[in-house]
Amino acid sequence: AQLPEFIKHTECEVDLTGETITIYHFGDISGPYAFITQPLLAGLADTIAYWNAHGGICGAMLTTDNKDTGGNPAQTQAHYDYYRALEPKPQLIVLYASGDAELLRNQVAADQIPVIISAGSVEGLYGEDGQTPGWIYATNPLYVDQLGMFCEFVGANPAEFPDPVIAYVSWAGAFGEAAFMPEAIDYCAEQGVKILPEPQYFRPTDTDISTQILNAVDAGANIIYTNSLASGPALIAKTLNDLGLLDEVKLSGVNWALDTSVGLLGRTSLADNGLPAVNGMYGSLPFRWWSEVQHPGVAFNRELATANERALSVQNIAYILGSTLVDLYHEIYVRTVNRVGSLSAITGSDIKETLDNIDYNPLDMYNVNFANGARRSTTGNRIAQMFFINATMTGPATSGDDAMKIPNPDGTNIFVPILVPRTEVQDVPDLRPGN
Amino acid sequence: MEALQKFYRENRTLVTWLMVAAVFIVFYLLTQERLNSLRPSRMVQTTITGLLVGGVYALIALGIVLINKASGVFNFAQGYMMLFGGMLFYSFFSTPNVNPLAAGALAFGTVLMVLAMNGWRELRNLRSLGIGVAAVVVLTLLMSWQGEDVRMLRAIVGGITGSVFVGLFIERFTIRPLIGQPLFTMVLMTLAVSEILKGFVNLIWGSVPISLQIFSGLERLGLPNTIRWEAEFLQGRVVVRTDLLVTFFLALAAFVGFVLFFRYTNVGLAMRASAENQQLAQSVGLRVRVILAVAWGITAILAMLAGVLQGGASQLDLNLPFVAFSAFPAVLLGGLESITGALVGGLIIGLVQDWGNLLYGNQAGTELMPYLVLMIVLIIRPDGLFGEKRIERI
Amino acid sequence: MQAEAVKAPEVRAASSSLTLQVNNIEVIYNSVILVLRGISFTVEPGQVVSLLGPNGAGKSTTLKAISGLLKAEVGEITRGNIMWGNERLDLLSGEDIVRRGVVQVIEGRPLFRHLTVEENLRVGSMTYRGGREFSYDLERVYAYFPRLKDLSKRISGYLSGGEGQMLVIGRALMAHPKLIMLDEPSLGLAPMLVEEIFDIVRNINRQEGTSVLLVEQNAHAALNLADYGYVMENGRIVLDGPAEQLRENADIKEFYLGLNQMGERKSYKDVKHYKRRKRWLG
Amino acid sequence: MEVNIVADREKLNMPVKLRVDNISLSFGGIKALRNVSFDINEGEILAVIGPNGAGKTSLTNSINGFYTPQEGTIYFEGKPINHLPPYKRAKLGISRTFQNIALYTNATVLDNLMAARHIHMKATNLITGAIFYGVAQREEIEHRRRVEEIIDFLEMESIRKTTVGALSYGLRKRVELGRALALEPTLLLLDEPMAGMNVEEKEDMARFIIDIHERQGTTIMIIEHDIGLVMDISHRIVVLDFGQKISEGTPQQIRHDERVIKAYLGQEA
Amino acid sequence: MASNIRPAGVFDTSYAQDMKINRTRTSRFLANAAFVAVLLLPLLTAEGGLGLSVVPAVWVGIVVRIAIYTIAVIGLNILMGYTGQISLGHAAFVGVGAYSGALMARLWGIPFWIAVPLAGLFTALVGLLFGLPSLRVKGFYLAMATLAAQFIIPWLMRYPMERLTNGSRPLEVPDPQFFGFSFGPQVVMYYLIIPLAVLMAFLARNLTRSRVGRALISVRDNDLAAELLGINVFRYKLLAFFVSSFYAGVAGALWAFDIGSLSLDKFNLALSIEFLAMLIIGGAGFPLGPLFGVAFINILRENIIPNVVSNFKVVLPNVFPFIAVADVESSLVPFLFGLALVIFLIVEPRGLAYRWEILRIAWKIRPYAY
Ligand SMILES: Nc1ncnc2c1ncn2[C@@H]1O[C@H](COP(=O)(O)OP(=O)(O)OP(=O)(O)O)[C@@H](O)[C@H]1O
Ligand SMILES: Nc1ncnc2c1ncn2[C@@H]1O[C@H](COP(=O)(O)OP(=O)(O)OP(=O)(O)O)[C@@H](O)[C@H]1O
Ligand SMILES: [Mg+2]
Ligand SMILES: [Mg+2]
Repeated sequence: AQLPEFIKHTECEVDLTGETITIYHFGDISGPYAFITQPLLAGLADTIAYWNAHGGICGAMLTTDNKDTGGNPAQTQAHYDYYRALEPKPQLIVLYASGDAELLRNQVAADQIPVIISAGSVEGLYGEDGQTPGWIYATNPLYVDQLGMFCEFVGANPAEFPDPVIAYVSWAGAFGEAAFMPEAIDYCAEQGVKILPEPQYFRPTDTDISTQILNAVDAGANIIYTNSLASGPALIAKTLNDLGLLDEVKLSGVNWALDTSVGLLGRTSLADNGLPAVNGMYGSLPFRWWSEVQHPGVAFNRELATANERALSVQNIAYILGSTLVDLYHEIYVRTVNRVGSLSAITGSDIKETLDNIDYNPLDMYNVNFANGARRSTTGNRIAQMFFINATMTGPATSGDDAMKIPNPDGTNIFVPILVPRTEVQDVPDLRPGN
Repeated sequence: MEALQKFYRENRTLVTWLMVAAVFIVFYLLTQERLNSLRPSRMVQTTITGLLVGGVYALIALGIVLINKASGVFNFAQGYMMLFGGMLFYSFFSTPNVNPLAAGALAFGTVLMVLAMNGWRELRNLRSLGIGVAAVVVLTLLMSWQGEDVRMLRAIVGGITGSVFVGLFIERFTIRPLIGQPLFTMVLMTLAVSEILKGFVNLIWGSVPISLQIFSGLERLGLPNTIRWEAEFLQGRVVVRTDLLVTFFLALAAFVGFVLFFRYTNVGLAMRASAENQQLAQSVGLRVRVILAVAWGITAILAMLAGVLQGGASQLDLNLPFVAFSAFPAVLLGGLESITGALVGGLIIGLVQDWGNLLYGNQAGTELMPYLVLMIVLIIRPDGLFGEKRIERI
Repeated sequence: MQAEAVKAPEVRAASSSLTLQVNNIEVIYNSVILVLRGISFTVEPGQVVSLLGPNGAGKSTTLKAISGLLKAEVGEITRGNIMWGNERLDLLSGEDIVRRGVVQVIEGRPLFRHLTVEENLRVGSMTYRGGREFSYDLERVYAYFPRLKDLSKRISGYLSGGEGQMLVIGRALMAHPKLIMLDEPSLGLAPMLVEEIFDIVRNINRQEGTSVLLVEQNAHAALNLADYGYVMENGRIVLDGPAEQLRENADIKEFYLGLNQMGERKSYKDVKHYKRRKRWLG
Repeated sequence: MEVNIVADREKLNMPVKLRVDNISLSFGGIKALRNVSFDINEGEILAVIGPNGAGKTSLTNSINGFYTPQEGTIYFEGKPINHLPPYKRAKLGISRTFQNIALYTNATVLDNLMAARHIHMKATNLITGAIFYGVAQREEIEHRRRVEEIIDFLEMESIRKTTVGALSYGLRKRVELGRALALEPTLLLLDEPMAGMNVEEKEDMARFIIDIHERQGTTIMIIEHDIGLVMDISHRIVVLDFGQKISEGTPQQIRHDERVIKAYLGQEA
Repeated sequence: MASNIRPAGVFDTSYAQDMKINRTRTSRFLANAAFVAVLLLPLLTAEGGLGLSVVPAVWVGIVVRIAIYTIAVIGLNILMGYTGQISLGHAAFVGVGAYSGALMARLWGIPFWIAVPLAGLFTALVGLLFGLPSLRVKGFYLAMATLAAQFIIPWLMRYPMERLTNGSRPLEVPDPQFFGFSFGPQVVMYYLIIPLAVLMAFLARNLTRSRVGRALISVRDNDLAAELLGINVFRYKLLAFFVSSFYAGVAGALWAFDIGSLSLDKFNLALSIEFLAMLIIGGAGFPLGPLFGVAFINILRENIIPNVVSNFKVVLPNVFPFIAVADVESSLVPFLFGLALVIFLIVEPRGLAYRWEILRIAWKIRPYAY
């Protein structure tokens, strides 16, 4: 069996038939990030099955070894201790949460285990001073850089955003607070965008956040930026809708915010035009997305998801991350094996060497380039908007009447979200401290 | 130090009130600026939202108080019972055709647990067996009633049946064996039960958030999503969410129901007696096990109600139980034994949270203020606002 | 107020025709401490039976074994059985035993401390099916213990020792027992009340036909009241007989009635140390 | 009545150990004590009797500092002690037993008694206690010896290591007495120490009390309902009724006091 | 309250004998053997100097963690087991210790061997503050007051003190240095932490069997009587909070230096609950309780449950089609953990240490049953 044409791997020079390569990964599967991590696992599982059916990595079969932290850092530590004590020691580990990366940063460096993480906070990747790269690499642009790029976009579109003032309304915690850094505030000010000095935080379990939203609005905000996902952006949109502020305040967020889950959870808070209140939300889109059907990588993912009967809620951003991760693994291992000569001889630092020189597009969905200097996260990003598809599936719906509505057993309608890029892929600014 | 201690002993009330006054003055000074710059609409809005959100806390608190009244145990599992009830409700709510076999099994389990409340020997009683069989049949029919229109009814029956089952199950197999053991063994037991419930819910319903659309029917009843109120003096708009309003009134209704229940039956008295001293209660002939079982059954229903309302107003996911951490201070604030206390405590915590967020930001309202207020109240009233006074007699 | 002065309630179902039979029971605490080593006795219907014995003899344990309270105290009946009529009490749970009409007044006056006096009484009456007569029963108890009436709205946790004792007895009466087991009813009561208590017990026994099993350190009063008596020591019954007979027994006279050889009360001041030796050796 | 006391004291030529001066105590509307005054002389055994709820325990509690009388003063060895917290009064040498047994249920008899040595074991503190060897151990052994003496005296050898929770009512009463003695008090307050005992055991207890009194010269205040016993062992008796002192005097005087007979003794006496 | 019932049957003939920690030769031998075994452990791993590979290296980490947890739980034992004050905020105090230790090293360059006890003292003071309500607040109300610590302290560290603590972001801890000698490698930390843990346990044991300990037990069993019999109850409650937080602080600081990076989320309620579980499973009020509990829960969590789960992973979704594979792992871990606790509490509510005592006595008085 052959992999599709568009996947261009380095040629194998060593035959690994009969061996196995394990993808070690652990993170919060059952806690607040479940909406993201569950599809991630699905994407991994589907793609691994596919890969193994198509020759594996140079003949080596892929397996996974994973654990759940439930969002509890004590568990993170316990699981890490388990992994680092394995024999042979893992050569590469995948993590999901910024908090976990920050916690383990020094330890993985001491144990010489490189880590790939989908999220990215400055501290996890570069330490407190923002200048010391560790052993952690991110497949997303840094959160603070994403905010910077959004400001660029806002500053460049004064007609759409007159007198822009951004309020940072987000979940509390490592992930939620990650983008709110002085560097971002300064950079945005340079772009002519003001960020309110007082961030507003809420918890994933909060029922009502009208106080936080009104605080932001009273302070003059006309844009809300959020570093939350799934229910987070949906709740902000609902609150804006309830308060009748949908027209005055625009909603935007991190790459996780532009996601199917938000569309699904936000389906019942309908604005006056009959569409969910999240309609029109801005955000980062560093990957190709499901609605770009012509793209071969997206098509590949679609086929995979369909073949495995994945629900609509699973066909989201994290599924894509899972599938591309497997492809990235393939490339990393082929390159390293080619250089080292055998699978058993590979160490963590060999993998690190490969990562330090890599420039590759996993499934052609985004670019991973750590060869260009000291940056340890991807840099390509687009600003996009979330809309809902119309009944004829030709484009965004303009109102509830022409939208495609799938009836749900609970009596509501599901609207199908689509993402519309507003910019071309471009590099995010580098807003690490000390730059 | 000695002199200080002596002074404190002699002027305890004075010192306490001075401290409280100091807290209030600091509070005022800290917030004066912010308060003055607020539009009246914000204050009204925050007060209303706070009260409404407090309704759910009150409901959770009510369940905890009930268990405590009946057994002297603080039920830390309340949050997870909420989650479980909510999920169960969701299953019946969003599945148009429930498998009659599953419904039958659930009904059977519940009826069995109810019959065996006081011991399995009751099953030998033919009369109660007959009633039991009839109950199983009726419940099964109700729960597997097909169709979209009876969704609500089906869900209510199913949710209650399932919750009662779980409540009685917990009581029977985890609480009852520990009768007479130290307090914190019981505390740990309820925490262990939480873990089991969490794992179980995760296993059956997965960990991806579920949106429970119970309030989507409001629109069809002609109720708007929000009620908006604009007036001159408000200098702005006040918005009331209908779903929260409904939640609030249901909580109130539950409260009134309880007050009446305890007023017109002896059960309340029996509960208090057996909570205080189970052994003694047994020795005067109270059926402590039945009392305990009834309390857990009712509490499970209350938890389900809270779970459904909270889940409906936000969403159902594994984080839902954390709402209970706002209800815990509410329970203690109101007083562990007091139903009124649960209501008042819930509302106060709701208010405090929202006002805290209004005045301070930085999560101060949600995380800090409830417990800070609790500490202050406990220093003045060690038994909460309406709690029974601890009897110190030697 | 004298008990006789109370208008006698009509004789109701409370009067019992059942016999309590304790057959050779053995009780072990914590599965290690053997406390009762084969105790047998009988309480005929309408009889007053008194159990005497030194501290730690196992009197309370015997009562707990009958009333089923033992189970809650990690105690266990390992041999023998307890019959109430034709039913085996040792197989029933504590609350069922109460519902059969066998009620124990526990020593140490345990109260529902957070409840008021009246609520305590109300709890006591809950198992009695004819519960509509609550206010009548309440009046009856108040008539026995007028002090309780004054205190009826007080939180019982604050009662004085003796007041608590009255309440405990009153609470047991509310359940209309067929067999009432009193564990040291006179404990902590003022002399006047001690007499009254025994009057009350006699009253209940005579007028309502309630059987009485009495554990009492005031042997004088106990033997005056009882029809039959048993003396326990170290988990065994060492002496038994009709009350009149026991009263005449020399040992009983010395150790339980505090009379000297002449039958006069001796002074506590004159107690000599030889007693210690005697006990040690004996 | 006042005159009587003074005369008595002069006769016995004993200083006042504890003076209760006009104390009143109420709980909300409930008056537990009303203007009660009396003295306990050094080295005497004073009995306090009265009907149930008369305020005897409340009186003990007030002397002990558990209750704070709203009015009046309590002098111990001539000094007012009203302002002292309970534990300091214990340090002065006031010790007691409780009517409703209040032992440390989950500790052994030995530990109960050792815990009462607390106020005398001054050398052991957080640090020496943690190091243990040396100072603390020496002290431990020394005080253990004293406790063993008490155990010996009260004939509790066989239950030394038994957890108090497993003892019968009567034995617990005895442990309570032991614990009170372990404080080495100069004033011992006994609240119904013989409730629930048969005559033989009461005799034992009476002997213990008399022994304590004779050997150590401890001043004792005893509350007891067994009037015969009270008459036998006490030097003087104070009678309370409804929170008021209705009589005071020698056993002989009390036995024939009309008011006492009416309120307390009944026709028996 | 927690029980300290010691089964009958221990007889001694002199005070000195009564006072020994290890009463018999066997138990002394066992204790010494265990200590030596623990000391030798790192040498037997692949990373040890001897080049042996008898023990998996992961055990070094596990034992260190057990030691650190044990120190923390000993603190909790003093507060709960001996003094009877329920605490649901112990993790917050461990957090205070960790952060204060780390900050001392970061800000002022205090060497870690001074920073650890100082952090303990500082935490003890903070604990004292939260112990103040214990004067009047009791039972569950006090449990809530300590739960308040679990919310208030992290909040304070997260927002108002963000400058110092980095708020929600991690805080790096400098490598422990001892006169210029780095303690980076885990093995070195091992030889530092283990003896320290033994010492701390020893001190706690002594404290609890001395005058202070008996005062604490009196407070637990009957605070009213204790006050009337010469024990300054408030002082001892505060003392219990003080000592307990001191232990928590030392544990936290050790943890900080051992791991090298701190995050606030770590010291959350879940950890407090875990401490509680460890104490009760081990046996509250028994000197050996903390060690038993910590070891048991660690082994349960890290060895037993993962093994069971990996077996179920394949089976469950096959049997029940509605169960997703991805959920099995995340759901079975709490489920089994909870189940184990429930079963344990029902079978032995007084904890392992209680069972241990009974076994010991049964062994000694064999062949008699009673
Ligand atoms: N829960 C228990 N666990 C262990 N032993 C017990 C328990 N309760 C009582 N005992 C023991 O059983 C024996 C008998 O106790 P019991 O209370 O029956 O005595 P009693 O005759 O009522 O004495 P008293 O007159 O002092 O009340 C005593 O030696 C006591 O130590
Ligand atoms: N803390 C309190 N709160 C309210 N009332 C109290 C309190 N303490 C005692 N009392 C009341 O004060 C009165 C006197 O009680 P006290 O215990 O002193 O009586 P006593 O003389 O010891 O009686 P007894 O012989 O029955 O033990 C009683 O009526 C009691 O109910
Ligand atoms: Mg007894
Ligand atoms: Mg009294």
